[in-house]
Amino acid sequence: MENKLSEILEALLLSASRPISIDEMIKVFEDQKPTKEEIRSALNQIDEGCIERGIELKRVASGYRLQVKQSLSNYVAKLWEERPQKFSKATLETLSLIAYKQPITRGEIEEIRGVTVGTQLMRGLMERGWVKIVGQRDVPGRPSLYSTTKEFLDYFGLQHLRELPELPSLPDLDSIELELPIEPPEGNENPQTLN
Amino acid sequence: MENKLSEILEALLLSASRPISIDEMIKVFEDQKPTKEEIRSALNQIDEGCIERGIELKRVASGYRLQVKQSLSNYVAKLWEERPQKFSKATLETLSLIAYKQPITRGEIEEIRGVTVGTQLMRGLMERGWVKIVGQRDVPGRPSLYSTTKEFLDYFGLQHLRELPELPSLPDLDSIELELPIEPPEGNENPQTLN
Amino acid sequence: MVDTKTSNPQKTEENQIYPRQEEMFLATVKGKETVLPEDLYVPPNALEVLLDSFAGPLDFLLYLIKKQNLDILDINVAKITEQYTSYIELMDAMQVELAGDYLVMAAYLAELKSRMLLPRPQEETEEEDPRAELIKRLQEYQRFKEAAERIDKIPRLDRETFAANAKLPEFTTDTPLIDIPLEDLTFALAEVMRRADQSQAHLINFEELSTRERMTQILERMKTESFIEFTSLFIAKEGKIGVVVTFLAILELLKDSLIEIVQSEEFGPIHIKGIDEVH
Repeated sequence: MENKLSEILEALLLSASRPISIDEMIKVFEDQKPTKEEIRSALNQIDEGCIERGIELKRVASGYRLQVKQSLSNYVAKLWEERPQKFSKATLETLSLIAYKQPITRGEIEEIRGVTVGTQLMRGLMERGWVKIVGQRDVPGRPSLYSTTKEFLDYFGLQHLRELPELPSLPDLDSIELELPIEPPEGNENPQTLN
Repeated sequence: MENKLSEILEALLLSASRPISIDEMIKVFEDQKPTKEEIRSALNQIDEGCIERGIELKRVASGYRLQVKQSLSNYVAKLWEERPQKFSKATLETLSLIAYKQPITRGEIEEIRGVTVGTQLMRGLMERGWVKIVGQRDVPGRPSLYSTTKEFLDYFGLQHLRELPELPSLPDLDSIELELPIEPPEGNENPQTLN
Repeated sequence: MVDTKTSNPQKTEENQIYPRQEEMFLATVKGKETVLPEDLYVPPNALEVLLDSFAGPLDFLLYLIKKQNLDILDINVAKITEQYTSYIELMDAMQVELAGDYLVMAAYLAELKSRMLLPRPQEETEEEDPRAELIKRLQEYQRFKEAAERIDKIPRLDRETFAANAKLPEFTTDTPLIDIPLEDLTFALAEVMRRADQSQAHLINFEELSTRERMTQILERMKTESFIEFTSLFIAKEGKIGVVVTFLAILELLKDSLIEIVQSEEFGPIHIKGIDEVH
């Protein structure tokens, strides 16, 4: 193998914005697939190398991830404060599509918006805590499905998604509503606690 | 200082999801601000440490970023969920006209391309942050002048406009000039000052 | 260029200057057969993808010139004009909606052709070659067409270059967040939908948001429990509507192939599970 296993794994861990399982790591290799043990030992190597670095390897339920050391959080927070908190039209549109159409993939968002959605934009929404990955669509490429979070609802002072404002009338809305099987009436005396 | 400078900088680079400049790095420190030289030497240290790692330090237009080593990108691409959207010919041609001939108006782009440039296309380029309006040409209608941004260079991993691939020269220009009278198209002939 | 999308034997044509193409039956339009003009080298199946594969009339002209193996400097305006117009006519006959730019170019070429036909004083022939402008335009366009192709090859973010990011540590900032009024979110979506509607490509069904919310909740639960008993998804205190919402959410997830419904034995408990557990 030309590249060291630990190098490849570090590249994988730092390029995905979610934890990666050992199975997923193995899948990336075409031939000469490493064994689980080899992966584990390479992960150990990465872990040891982190002592002198700003990051550390963490094992979580769905796999491994590299994260910035908690002891450095002050610096990161500062960087965050310096960063202008601007919400572009693109961000708002993306956020609204996720809110109203969740769970939705990035590709689907792009298709509707007609423009590409940058990784940075998606990461921004996730770092902000408003959007999270809830699964992967079972199609080639296994694209991540995005949904809004509780923090998103909190921020906008909502308890439930259904409290989002109704969309301004769209030409097709009426016909669509006819197709909907059941429309729970608002203000029903049997309030749904969907939480 | 408790934490090594290089550790802190690595943490910043890996948490920003955008390139960061040396000035931004310095701002993060409250007291005992490191000098630019100290920052540079710590960045060098990170860079050297990358030899055995899956990532590399890259300098782009708006600062530094850590990125997956080019040689490992095919592993990462496999993990990547969705194929990145391809740019249409129209987008690429418009983008390259703006890049090489900036500042340029939409009318001038249309003249060279021989097609109407859709509002959607320009909007998409601006939304991605690759193109911005830098002024108005002082002619009737005061059309907007477009230029590329630092983010555009960042996206393509460049520091300066002059690193763009060379613009193909007009083939056989001399021989045509002998044969044909050349009418200088408005202000198009003067050499571009690419920063 | 369009080569990937066309299957005609272009390679054999490429070396000939004026290859002749058999007349081809294309389609029946308005009751009469449409045929491809003899010297039009555009493969018939390229017609449908024309608007997608060419960046505009100049791009298309360059293609025609290249097909004739000619240098831009040697173009025969009359010939090119004929080809170009027959192509445009064909598109018209096939009721392919043509961008106005192609028609503008057709008019321009026709005018050029007629100027070429006008007798010119001999000594000024060179000076007044009406082709000059067209040639300049083609050359200028070609430069940027090539530049665009070169730019397309530069390694770019998310395609060849992947930025490295680690998970952020926990932290709080005291920077006040910018307020986004809730309506802005709705307006933003309305705006997207309006645009999507204009390009008439998508029709979005707006299911009840509570169903969407429930879908998200089920997916979340499946992150920790990969196997969930069907009945445990229903919460009695939510009442009938809660049951319906949950049921709709399950159907929706099933439709999207995000879950599977399994039953290990007849009349046994029904379980839902993820399609592919990554663990």
